[in-house]
Amino acid sequence: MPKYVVGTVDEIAPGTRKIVDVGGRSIGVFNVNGEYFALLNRCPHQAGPLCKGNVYGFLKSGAVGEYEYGRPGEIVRCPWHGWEFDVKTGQSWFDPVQVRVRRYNVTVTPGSELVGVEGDEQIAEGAPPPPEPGTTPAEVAASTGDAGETEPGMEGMVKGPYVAETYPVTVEREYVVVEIGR
Amino acid sequence: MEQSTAALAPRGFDLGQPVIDVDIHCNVPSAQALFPYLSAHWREYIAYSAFKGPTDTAYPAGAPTTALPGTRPAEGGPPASSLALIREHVLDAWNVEVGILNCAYAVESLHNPDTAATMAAAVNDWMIHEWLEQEPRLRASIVVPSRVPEMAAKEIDRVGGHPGVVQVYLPVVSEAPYGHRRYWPIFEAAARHDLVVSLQFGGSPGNPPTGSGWPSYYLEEYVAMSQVFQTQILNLCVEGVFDHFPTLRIAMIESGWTWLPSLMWRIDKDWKGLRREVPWNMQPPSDYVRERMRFSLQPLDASPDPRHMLTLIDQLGSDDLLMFSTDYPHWQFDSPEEALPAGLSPTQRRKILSENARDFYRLSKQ
Amino acid sequence: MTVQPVTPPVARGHNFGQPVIDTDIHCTVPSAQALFPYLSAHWREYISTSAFKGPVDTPYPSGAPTSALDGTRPADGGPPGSSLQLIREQVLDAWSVEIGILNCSYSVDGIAAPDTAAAMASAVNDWLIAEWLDKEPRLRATMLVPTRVPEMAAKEIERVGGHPGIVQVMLPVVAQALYGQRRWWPLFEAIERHNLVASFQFGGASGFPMTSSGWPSHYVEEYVDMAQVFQSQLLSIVSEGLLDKFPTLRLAMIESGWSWLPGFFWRFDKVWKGLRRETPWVKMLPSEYVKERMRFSLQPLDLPRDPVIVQQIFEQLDSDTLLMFSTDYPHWHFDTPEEALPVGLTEAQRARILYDNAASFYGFS
Amino acid sequence: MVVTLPRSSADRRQTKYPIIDGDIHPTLKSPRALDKYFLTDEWRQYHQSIGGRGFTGTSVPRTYPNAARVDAYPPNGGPAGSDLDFMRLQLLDAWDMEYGILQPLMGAASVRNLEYGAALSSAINEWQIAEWLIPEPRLRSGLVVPYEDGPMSVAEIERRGSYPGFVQLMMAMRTSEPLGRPKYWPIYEAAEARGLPLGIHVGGGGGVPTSGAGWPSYYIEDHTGQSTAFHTQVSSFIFEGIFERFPKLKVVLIEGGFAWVPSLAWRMDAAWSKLRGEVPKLQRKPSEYFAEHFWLTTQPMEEPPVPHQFVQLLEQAPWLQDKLMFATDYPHWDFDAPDACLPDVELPDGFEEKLMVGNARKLYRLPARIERTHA
Amino acid sequence: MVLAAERTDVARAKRRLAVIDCDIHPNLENPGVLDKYLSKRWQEYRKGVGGRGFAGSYYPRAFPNAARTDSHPPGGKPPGSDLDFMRQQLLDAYDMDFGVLQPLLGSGGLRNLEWSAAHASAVNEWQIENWLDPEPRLRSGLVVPYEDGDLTVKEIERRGKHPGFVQLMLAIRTSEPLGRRKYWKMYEAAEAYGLPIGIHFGGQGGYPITGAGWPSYYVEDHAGMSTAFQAQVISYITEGVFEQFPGLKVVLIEGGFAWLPVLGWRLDAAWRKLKAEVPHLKRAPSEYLKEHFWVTTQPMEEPPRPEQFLEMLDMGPWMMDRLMFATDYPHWDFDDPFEALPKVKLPDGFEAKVMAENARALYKLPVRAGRA
Repeated sequence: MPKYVVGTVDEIAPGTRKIVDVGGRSIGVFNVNGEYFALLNRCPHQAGPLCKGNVYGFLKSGAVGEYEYGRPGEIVRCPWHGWEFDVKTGQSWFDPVQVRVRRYNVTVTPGSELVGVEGDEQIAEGAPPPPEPGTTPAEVAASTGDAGETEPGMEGMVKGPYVAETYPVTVEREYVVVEIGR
Repeated sequence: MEQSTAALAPRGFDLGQPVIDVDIHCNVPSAQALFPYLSAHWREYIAYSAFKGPTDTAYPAGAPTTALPGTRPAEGGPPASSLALIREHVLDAWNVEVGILNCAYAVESLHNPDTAATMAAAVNDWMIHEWLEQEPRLRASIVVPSRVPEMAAKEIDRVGGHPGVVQVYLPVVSEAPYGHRRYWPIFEAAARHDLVVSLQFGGSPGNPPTGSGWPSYYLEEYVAMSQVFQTQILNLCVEGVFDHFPTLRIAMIESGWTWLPSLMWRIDKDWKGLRREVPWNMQPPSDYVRERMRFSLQPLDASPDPRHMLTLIDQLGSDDLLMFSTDYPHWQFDSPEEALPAGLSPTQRRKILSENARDFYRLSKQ
Repeated sequence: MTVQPVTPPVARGHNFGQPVIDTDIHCTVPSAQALFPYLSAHWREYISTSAFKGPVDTPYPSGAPTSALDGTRPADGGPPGSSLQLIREQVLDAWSVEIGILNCSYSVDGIAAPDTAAAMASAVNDWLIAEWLDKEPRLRATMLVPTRVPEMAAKEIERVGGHPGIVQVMLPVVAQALYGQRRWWPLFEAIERHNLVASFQFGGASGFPMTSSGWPSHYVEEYVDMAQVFQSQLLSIVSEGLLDKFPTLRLAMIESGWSWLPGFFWRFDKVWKGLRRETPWVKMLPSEYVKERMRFSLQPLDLPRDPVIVQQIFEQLDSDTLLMFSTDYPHWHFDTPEEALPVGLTEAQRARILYDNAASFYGFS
Repeated sequence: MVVTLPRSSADRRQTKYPIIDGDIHPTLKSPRALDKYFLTDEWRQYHQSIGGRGFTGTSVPRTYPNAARVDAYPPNGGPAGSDLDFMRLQLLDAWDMEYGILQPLMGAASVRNLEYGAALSSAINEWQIAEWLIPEPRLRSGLVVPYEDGPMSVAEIERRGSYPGFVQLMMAMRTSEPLGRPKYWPIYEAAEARGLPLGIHVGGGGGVPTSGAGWPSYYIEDHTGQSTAFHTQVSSFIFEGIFERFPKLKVVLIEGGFAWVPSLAWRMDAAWSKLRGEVPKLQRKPSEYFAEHFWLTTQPMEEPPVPHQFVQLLEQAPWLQDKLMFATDYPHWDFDAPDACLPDVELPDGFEEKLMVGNARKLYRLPARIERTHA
Repeated sequence: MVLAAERTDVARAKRRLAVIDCDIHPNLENPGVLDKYLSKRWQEYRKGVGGRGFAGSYYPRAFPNAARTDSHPPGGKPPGSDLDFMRQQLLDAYDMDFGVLQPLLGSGGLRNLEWSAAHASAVNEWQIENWLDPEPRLRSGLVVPYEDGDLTVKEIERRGKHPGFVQLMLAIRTSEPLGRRKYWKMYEAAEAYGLPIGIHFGGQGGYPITGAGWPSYYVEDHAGMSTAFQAQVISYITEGVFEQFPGLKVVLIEGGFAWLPVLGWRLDAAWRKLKAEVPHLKRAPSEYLKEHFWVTTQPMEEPPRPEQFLEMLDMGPWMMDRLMFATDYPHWDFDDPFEALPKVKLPDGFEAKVMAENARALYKLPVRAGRA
């Protein structure tokens, strides 16, 4: 299960997100109150750059004229067409089962655990190619079979001089690591 | 267009006694100013959506009538958005005993009923905290979501009890005339809290401001506004509102009033022949006007011949109808001396400057 | 060149080999005098001495070919749809109607004075009960309400809504405000409480133009445009959460046409996915609300007589329960009785449309 | 707030055919950006002082500022759609477009002072030429006309109608009267004479409620209702006999969708078959005028729950295959992506190419593939 | 009947002033009467779809046809439909010099503009044949389909030269404010033909009849009409119609007049501040008001104290030359030529001008033989 370092912890402050290219994908990494979540930057509807959308609160209503507002910052709304997705699960608001965006596990890892071992090649090849343009929601949903499960943090990770794309890693800092599922 | 007002500046005038100013405008500087009074959902909605508050205004920013030069606060923001300036330009300059704030925040132009109700509530809380509680000489008219009378009544119940709140603000241009039974919940709530209901210049319900559609120019719209007031007065008189709510009082703000005698002649004449259609009208409509309605003094729309103004006041058939107003920051008179018609009797003068308003708004002697 | 106006065919019935429920039979008030037994002395005097002789607006110009089939004008000279005798012959018997629902498009909504509107609505309702329902067991009726004042409309529903023959309430689709809006809640609250159906019907005299770009020149435009007003109302009903507010409320669209529904569903469902935050109380696809809670009278078909297309539309509607048979008597929509149904219906669809859908929607046992 | 790596893989996408985008919205960098294009000082001053008084109480706040995609704001500031370079990067180059047709939405005809509306139209047209059409050869546009006044519209057509960058007139769909009414005929006469189609875009506002039953409460109603409002205009054009009077007139319906086309055609024919005595000007079935004189842009794309129902739609009105023209509506939030908006289903042969490029080339007389100005 | 006769004798004894009645309403015996003046196609149309106006704008009059209940001609014809009876009850009874007709048949308010034009032409032909030709004392307004400029100009060119027509006839409630450009073709033609624009109470334009939506009662429709007149006056002046057409004259019929002077003041006050918006105005708005508008008197202003009528004249002295008497016969709000004016000493010459001479001058009517 290949992992990619996408940035330092302080680089993605609470309430912000960072969009990165890893394993041939564009992925949005969100910091929700200190917790990190990653979604494919590609809306299942028309493949819009989902992660560039505004983040909103979760909005329900018990009755006409009532607005039950909660979980601020946990809903990302696609910049094209305004579909709402839960940053934590990738599920859409209007059809959580059928329409979801792929999510990835994110871990925070101290630099000390990342330095000094071989093996970045295998990481690159671990990544599946991005879905074809024009993929239907159903197909994307299917391809996110593992979206729900959480891989135990560091398992299967090969120690190494861990350089993902642009990241020289040093011991002193903490890093955000995204895990690309197969 | 500026040069035409260059000579002017907001100047006050000592009228020899404290006055009650029934028409001082205050403006919300920006939607952000209301954030302290809005819930998280509505703050988010305003931040992310195209909605930044009502876009319609009865007072185009660039129109000379809208603001006297010098009324724009140094810190920026629209005229009449600074308490300090209003103290300086109005309360102190005119020796104002009590001044009534009117905030023309066009919630009636918002079709989403919850947005309208929420913004109205925020404006009212803003007025209470940032104006009334800062300045004892001020009173306020509350803004209500008039499109949905039941919700408007709720808002009146929410803040109508505040001692600084003396009146309800209804824009005179409405979707239907206010006498319609649809609007009665508003009057019921106002009566319950012994508040005056005021009809004020402007309104953006979506239907045209004249009976024959949309005029081309602001000038037209501005002048034609007095016809809308006439429509509302006529309607309120015949629909039975005053009979149904025996303590209801209605103020016409910035309506003009020189046309009032001719209107009363016309209604009374028709009432004599047609009253069977509205049998609950047991007295001539003009009686309702004199007993239950009051008018802000400005704009005078004065005759070049001062005698005519006295004649008209006489034709009103009562000295109780007019209440002094500066209509700050709007440009209604060129020099403060013109704020009052010339040649009033001492009694008329006293009544117009303070007594009529004091009685009507139930203001105690300060 | 001048085109000779078309003349409508003679009213004829058809036996479908099974009893039918006709959800749209128009009956007409012959004259204000006919309502005198149901009006108080004051209103009788007002009508006799004033210019008011009943509403002047009608969605069906008396001379328009669409307004009346040939042979529907009673011998006594009254307007088509004013004689129980003829309706028995030309509708109930001719189409082997087991239950027929009367719709009286008497434009009380065009009367500005609220008390006049209320008095006329009550009179028409009492007239419907005394002179139609009490005399003909096969008939049910749509009651009128003074829509311009919803509270008064609710009162009228309280008054006669309990009558066993009254099954629904007439709401002209062209109105002063969209029916989803909160000002109408008292009206729908009363409708729901009496377990009546709210029916939106062709026409309306609100004083506002019936299109979003003002007043069209011709009746034929007005007639075609009416379908858009129904669509506006559907948008409003769902978006405003009327159906969430009143969980057992049912709505019938009478003479709305329905072949526009699929495209309308696609658009509305699509936009809801992106904009639902603005109306968070709307909890499922708009089309699902419509399929669950609304039904449509069959006529006018506005559909080619092509079995392939008919089945395509049914597939796109994704429901066999939406449509209810109607003759729309005395109006002219089809030339031969056989054309009263779309072509190429399956047996099941046919039975549902002719009887079952209306029976279960209106709760006829 | 968003940290973006240079050139994310989401930014450039491949398509099967060249693309002509029938609906792109340029906007002003700032409210004052138009001032210098007014033809007279008098109107420049008016524009700066009172400005446009429209039909108050008729606006509905969009779900996003300027109804724009939040990812469409130029990096160097300014509103979405105000920066040509960014538009190239995000749209014209990203999908390697052949042409794009501009639709400036500035309500020039929805102001009540008609003379000001005319002055505003001229300014907008000059701004389009100077800041968009000249710098970018792939762009074309609609000539903005103050359509609520016939003579003034004709004057603007005579003033700028022959500029090659303008391929149609630009009007809005919500008007003061149904568009078939005589007050608009002078415009049609001039348009027909110059072979300019009428481009009618959603929006506008003529001072009448946006539904036959008054004002809706929510943007979702306003937005969805836009497409139904087109039905009225189509039936008005047809029943008023416009196409008998102006047989060469072409009408492009922009951003109104098209799933409603068959049912409206059926309804018009049904009504006309009985009421034609009222409209003797009509020589043919309404649906024939519809099929012959109307073009429609695709965005917002119809999305039936089952993709093959899209094909059924094309069967019900086969002529649509020659009349549909692709559009993105860039930079608006309901943008359609050229490579991802069509339903995932077997489409009729040649349809996709006609839709993406062929029909627009023909209608607007655009030569195939010009040389790209920059790589 | 008898009553009218007696009244006449008393009247004759009472005064010698000439009377010109500027607002008389002729009526059709029945709707079919118009067919004679309609083409086959429009006859079909009338019987078929017929006129579609603006649904929902109906305020039932307090009396059938809004008529005096004593004005129904013998034989059950509708009020105003019988010339002899009109002569007897009005023209002879008050020994009138002239009467100006105002047929209220709604031609201008029909949505199908071609039908509106055909209807207007028919009404004009009907007027000529049944009223103007038989009765030399009668004049009338040329009915025009005013919502369409071209069709209106056509009708003016067709019949505008007939000596019986002394003005155009419009209704006060229109689809757009009357100063708007869509009406300018009409003004151009009217000015060229020297025909004043007569605008009568009523009409429908498809908008709510007030700036605040739809009222509930006829009393509001009726009393509120004066506000509709005010809005149109404002439009005429501010849109610059009189700068464009300096020879144009406008007659306001049945709108009252006490509101005129004060409206002039309000216009001036606003214009002083907003003139930059309307650079086409070369003079103060009240100047146009005084120069271009004539006003009929019915329904007469009835202030609580008669001398207030004089106060009103003092505010608008120019009205001396602009007011023209009208009865509104046969309507219920009829003004009696001998009783309508307030019982107070009026300015010298005022009565003569108002009762006849202002109208005589405006409509270029001859002095009747045998009158001083």
